[in-house]
Amino acid sequence: MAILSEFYLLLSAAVFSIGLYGILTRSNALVFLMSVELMLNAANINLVAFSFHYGNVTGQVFSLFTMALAAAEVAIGIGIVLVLYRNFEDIDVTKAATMRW
Amino acid sequence: MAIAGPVEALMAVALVGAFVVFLAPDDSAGRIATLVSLVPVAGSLWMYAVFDGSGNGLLGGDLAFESSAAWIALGRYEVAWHVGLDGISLPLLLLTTVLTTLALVSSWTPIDERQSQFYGLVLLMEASLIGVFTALDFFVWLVFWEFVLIPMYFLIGVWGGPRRKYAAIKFFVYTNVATLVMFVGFMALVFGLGDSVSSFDLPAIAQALRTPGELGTFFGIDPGTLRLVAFTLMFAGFAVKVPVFPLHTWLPDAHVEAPTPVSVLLAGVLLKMGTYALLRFNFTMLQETAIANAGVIVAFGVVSVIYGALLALAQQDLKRIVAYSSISSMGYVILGLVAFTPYGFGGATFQMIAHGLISGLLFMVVGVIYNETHTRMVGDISGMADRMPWTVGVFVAAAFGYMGLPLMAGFAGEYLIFQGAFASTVIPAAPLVTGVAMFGIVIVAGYLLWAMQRTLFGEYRLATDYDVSRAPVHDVVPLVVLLALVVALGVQPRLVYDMIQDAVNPLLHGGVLPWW
Amino acid sequence: MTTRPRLVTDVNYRNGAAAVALFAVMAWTFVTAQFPAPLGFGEGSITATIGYAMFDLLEQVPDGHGETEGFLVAFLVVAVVLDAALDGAVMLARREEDDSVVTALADGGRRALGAGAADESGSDPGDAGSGAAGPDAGDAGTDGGES
Amino acid sequence: MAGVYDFVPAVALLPFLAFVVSLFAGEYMPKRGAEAGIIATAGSLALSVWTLLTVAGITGPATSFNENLYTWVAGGEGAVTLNFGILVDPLSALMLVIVSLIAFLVHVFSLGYMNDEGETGLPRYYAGLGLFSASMLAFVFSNNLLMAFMFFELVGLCSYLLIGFWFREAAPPSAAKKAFLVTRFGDYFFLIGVVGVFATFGTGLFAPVEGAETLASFPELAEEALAGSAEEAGVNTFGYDPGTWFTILGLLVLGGVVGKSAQFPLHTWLPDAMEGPTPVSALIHAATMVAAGVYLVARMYGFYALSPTALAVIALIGGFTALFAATMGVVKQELKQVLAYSTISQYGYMMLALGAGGYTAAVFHLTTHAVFKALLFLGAGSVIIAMHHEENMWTMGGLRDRMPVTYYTFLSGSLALAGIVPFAGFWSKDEVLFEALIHGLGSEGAIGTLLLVGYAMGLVAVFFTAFYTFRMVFLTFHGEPRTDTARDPEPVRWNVKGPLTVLGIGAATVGFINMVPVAEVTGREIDYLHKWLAHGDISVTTTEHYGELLHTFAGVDPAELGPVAPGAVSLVLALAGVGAAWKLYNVPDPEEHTDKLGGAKTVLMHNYYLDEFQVWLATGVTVPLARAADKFDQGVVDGVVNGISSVSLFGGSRFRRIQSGVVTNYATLMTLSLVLLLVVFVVAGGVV
Repeated sequence: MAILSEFYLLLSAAVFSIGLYGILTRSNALVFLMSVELMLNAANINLVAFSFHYGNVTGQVFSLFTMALAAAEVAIGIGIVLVLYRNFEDIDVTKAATMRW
Repeated sequence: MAIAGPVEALMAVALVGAFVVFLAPDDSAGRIATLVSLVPVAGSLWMYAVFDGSGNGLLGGDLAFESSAAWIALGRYEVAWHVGLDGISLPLLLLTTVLTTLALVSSWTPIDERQSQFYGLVLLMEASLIGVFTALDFFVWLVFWEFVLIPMYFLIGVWGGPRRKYAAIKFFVYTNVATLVMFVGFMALVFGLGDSVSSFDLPAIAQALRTPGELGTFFGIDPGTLRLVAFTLMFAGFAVKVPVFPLHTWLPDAHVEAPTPVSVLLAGVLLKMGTYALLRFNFTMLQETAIANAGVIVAFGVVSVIYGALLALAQQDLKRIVAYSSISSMGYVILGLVAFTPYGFGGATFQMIAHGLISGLLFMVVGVIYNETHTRMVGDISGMADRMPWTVGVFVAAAFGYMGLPLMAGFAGEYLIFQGAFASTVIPAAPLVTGVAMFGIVIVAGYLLWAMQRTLFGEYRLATDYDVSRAPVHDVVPLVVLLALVVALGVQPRLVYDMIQDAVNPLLHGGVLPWW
Repeated sequence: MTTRPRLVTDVNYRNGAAAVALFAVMAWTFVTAQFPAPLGFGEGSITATIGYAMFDLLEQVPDGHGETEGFLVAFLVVAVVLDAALDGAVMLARREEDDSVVTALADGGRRALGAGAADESGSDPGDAGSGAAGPDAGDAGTDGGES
Repeated sequence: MAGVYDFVPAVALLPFLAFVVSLFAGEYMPKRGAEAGIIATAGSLALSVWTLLTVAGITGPATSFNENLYTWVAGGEGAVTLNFGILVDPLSALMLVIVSLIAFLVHVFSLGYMNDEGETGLPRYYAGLGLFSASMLAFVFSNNLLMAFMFFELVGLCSYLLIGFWFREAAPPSAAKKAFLVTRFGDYFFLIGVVGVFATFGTGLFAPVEGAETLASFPELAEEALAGSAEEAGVNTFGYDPGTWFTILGLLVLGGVVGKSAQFPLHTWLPDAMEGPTPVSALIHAATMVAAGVYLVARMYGFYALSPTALAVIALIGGFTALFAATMGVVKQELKQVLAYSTISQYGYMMLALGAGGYTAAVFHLTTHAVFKALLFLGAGSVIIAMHHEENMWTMGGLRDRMPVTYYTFLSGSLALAGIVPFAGFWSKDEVLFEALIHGLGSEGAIGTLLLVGYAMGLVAVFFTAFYTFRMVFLTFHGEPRTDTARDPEPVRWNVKGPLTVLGIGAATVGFINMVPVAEVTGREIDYLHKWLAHGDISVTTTEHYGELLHTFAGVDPAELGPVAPGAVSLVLALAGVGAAWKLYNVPDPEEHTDKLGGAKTVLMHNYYLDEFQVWLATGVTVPLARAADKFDQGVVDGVVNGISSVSLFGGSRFRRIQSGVVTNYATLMTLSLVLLLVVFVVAGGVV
């Protein structure tokens, strides 16, 4: 007996909400990055779950792509965090309030 | 039917001229613009001379200088470039071209900065005004209708008085919202017509609306209610432009802040867009509704007449006086339109022309005095007749023209409206209502005579430190030309009245109405 | 300053409530939803199928091993993107000897160009950036009003 | 048919040409434009006399003319056509001669009054006179109500321009404004009347136009409608009973008459109008423009004769105005003011006559009054020249010996005004009163009584008229000079004396055209004016026809009574008035006896406070109303507009706070929105 899709969805919703919670409550850029990762992975869970649900492997392929893109995003993200720190001596996202200074 | 004709040529001249003037040096911009604008004047006079249209343009009459070209498709509606002239639009076209040229000449003195932009914008406005009075496709018409606002906004906002920004924004937003309201009303009608029409062609829509049973339901609204809703929305939208009480408050502000030549165009031509649209849309397409609600509509007209006149009586600023009295005069037009008699429609249309010329003249002459004295307040000036005899002479003539002195255009317009309204079978208690509205002629005499007594006569006195001398020739020439036109139209209204009458007569026939 | 982790004190719980609300709604939806039983993949290696799919070798996938389609182009595009991201990360992270790249991005080159003049006026060039940005940031923060 | 009638338009066009020439070229003419006016009015006079003679059948066979010459507006499709046309019948021919004669004399007199006094702005003055003459003459020969209204208004404009001629002073512009405004108020009703007449009858013709098809006149149509049914006559009475509706229309038109002819309660402008140059007062405010109102009633008498109510109103207004104005004339100190009130009073007599069915009497009085009142004003002008523009009679005295021509002509005019036999005014005023009396006695019902009331007021006014007239004569010319100026007055030239002499002779003799009592006594047919107006080609504008109408529709009939006894009564009253004035003022050093009137004098000097009342109407009622409207407009109407805009501005400033620039906040909003959206989906069952 396979696990029902509802529980996958529940898990994904939980992960997504945790990530979202992190973004909404914190102002640390690194925490932001990590939270975004959580949300991306919540999406991955869904992809995989529905792949299983419909018996279609495409979802799983896509989750792999997502991971790759998440990696790319993290790479750029960390780079930006570095620059941020260098210019503001801090990685608080609310401090960088102007686009040009 | 040609793809392009003289109408397009006039527009093109004004449009190209506008961009040429934009690039011209400031010193010569005024002259160049005036020269350019003489081409539309000559063109429209030529069109007047060879005019061969007959009947009402929207109701299957023969249009003159008609041209049409398929343009774009919006959904299942074809949008076509369609312009043409009938007996209603040709006089208004003439009014536009003539008044623009005169306003340009009268700008030579007061406009002393950014001339090339000023004159370019005026020409741009002329081009779009020509479009408003000639377009026969709703979409094309709407584009011009809206485009008029843009030059006007800048003309008030850049060259205006101290509160120019407030006035310009108020003008723009007010009239723009009005357009939105009107647009909703009209589109409801178009959609309500369903498959009967497949284009925004105004004649087609007008004739469909006048055919009983063509209008279907739209959005669950039955045809009768749909007519009423659309009529109300369009009336409200156009009433802002006219302007009709209580939607008039943008007008005094705009007039007071606008430089004089712009006021001339605003009062002379832009207000006529409102009444022109009312005639073309509400009173041509939805006659049934207009007749059923004549009592309400006429109340708006009569209240505008009396209320505007009373307000004019309370003003100190000469331009404000003329502005409020414009509200009063345009109220007569509403009265004439709703009468549904030959003289009612004819007189209302004639009054548009007459008021355009006379209010333009009065604004211009106030402007000439302002150029010399730099004040327009009644209390600041006294005895101007001493220093500027000819200008004051024109002022007196213009003021009497405004009061409806016989043998001047204003009397002809007002008299015909009264004649039409008095005999109306549509207006409830027509003789009484007309009588009440006519009291406006007493009040208008009151405030103009009062203002003249205070400013023109008596001992010479001026509160500002300026040397008052006789106005330069180029300031006086437009006044004289306008005065001559006013007198000519008063002595012989048939110069334009015959074609107007020919164009409005079909409004009283056929359609959903029985001919009475 | 950030040498060791500290307990955050400025956590915005009000915003967090939004996330909790979202979870509540989603959870309630999922719990109440009725799903048919999952179809599953049947027999065979899913990993192999994925591999074939990525390289457009779908004819090699045995029947009944889950449906899929070819992703070669996507795979290549993702590869390129990942590479570009790595390059970008490296570029952003690199500390230039003359600071020119980083400062050009960061302060519009003001620090590099105005170095000489700043010395004469005696102000600390290091403060120019943060000093100018600080009040702005503070304004923006108070404007926010939400936090 | 080339004849004099082809030239009738020129009667008005010549002065119009003079207007144009004076206005634009007057500056370069030796007399500053007077030449143009004099030549033009002389031409008009000649043409008018020719017309009169032709109408009399002396110089041509066609004794009347009525044609539309010019289409002003053609409505088509069942709408009425508005034409300009010319109507020449005995009445208009007579009036043309009167107007052009007075205009001509006034132009000549102006040479002395304006040019010789070195006034500036003369081209404007002569242009105004020319335009006035043109408008008035065109008004006289109008053949329909609309054209009449148009020139009626232009006459008002000229009056404004000429009263305000000395615009640099404070009073004349104010008086000009008042004159135009008050008459405009009357014209408002007139205009409604015009519109109403056109809407009712589809025509405004005074008399039928014969042509390919005869165009009926509106009095005829009204007559038909009253005799038969309104539908048959093609008359739309707007749901009223024809009689009632015609009365309403008649009274509306009467509004214009009351304004222009300065009848109570719209008479207040006329005394103020004396601020204008004296020749203007003579031309406009005595002899012609004010006559326009009365002339209009006479012109459409066939319409008024149908309505007993309208007739009674006319008679009562006339009788009351005659008495009312005469009492105010008694206390005035300025020469021209006395004359102004006498003008109002005399036009009251004409109205009384018209209301009482004495059409001929009214026209007769109109004629004689035009002559003697123009004379009196020009005489007053002569005195004013002599007195260096001092008008107060108490500074004059003893001018009799120093300016004999002025004195004797003025005396002739005064005797005529007072109604002393055999001067012109006696015959005409006597006939007015006689007609009022016999119709009052002869008519049944209320109208008879009302006419008798009018007669009584007119009779009392005779005494006052004679009194104030001779008070004026004695104060000005008799006694001892009271100031240095009066001792050594400035001499006047031929251009003043000439017109005075012509009019002085006229004032003594014009009455002979209609000596009814003499005709009655001697049995000789010398009542020429009666005969002149009784017959004519156009039968509907003859007194014979009016008599029938009055009898049939208004129930106004004359009683059998000889003219001699009533004439004697009014003559006795007039002589009593002269005697009283003689007693009080023909002394070397007269006193201000009016002081004895006490409070009554104050009331009379203030013209019964009617001016105050009208000023209060303007400044106490209308202006506050306008202010209130302005406040309402600025506060409420514009307030709503600005309120809407401030609501959106306020809303905008609130919503702007959401745009904090902090990504977290945006994310929160997005989240919340998503939650909301999901809830909505769930609640709506996933189907929207």
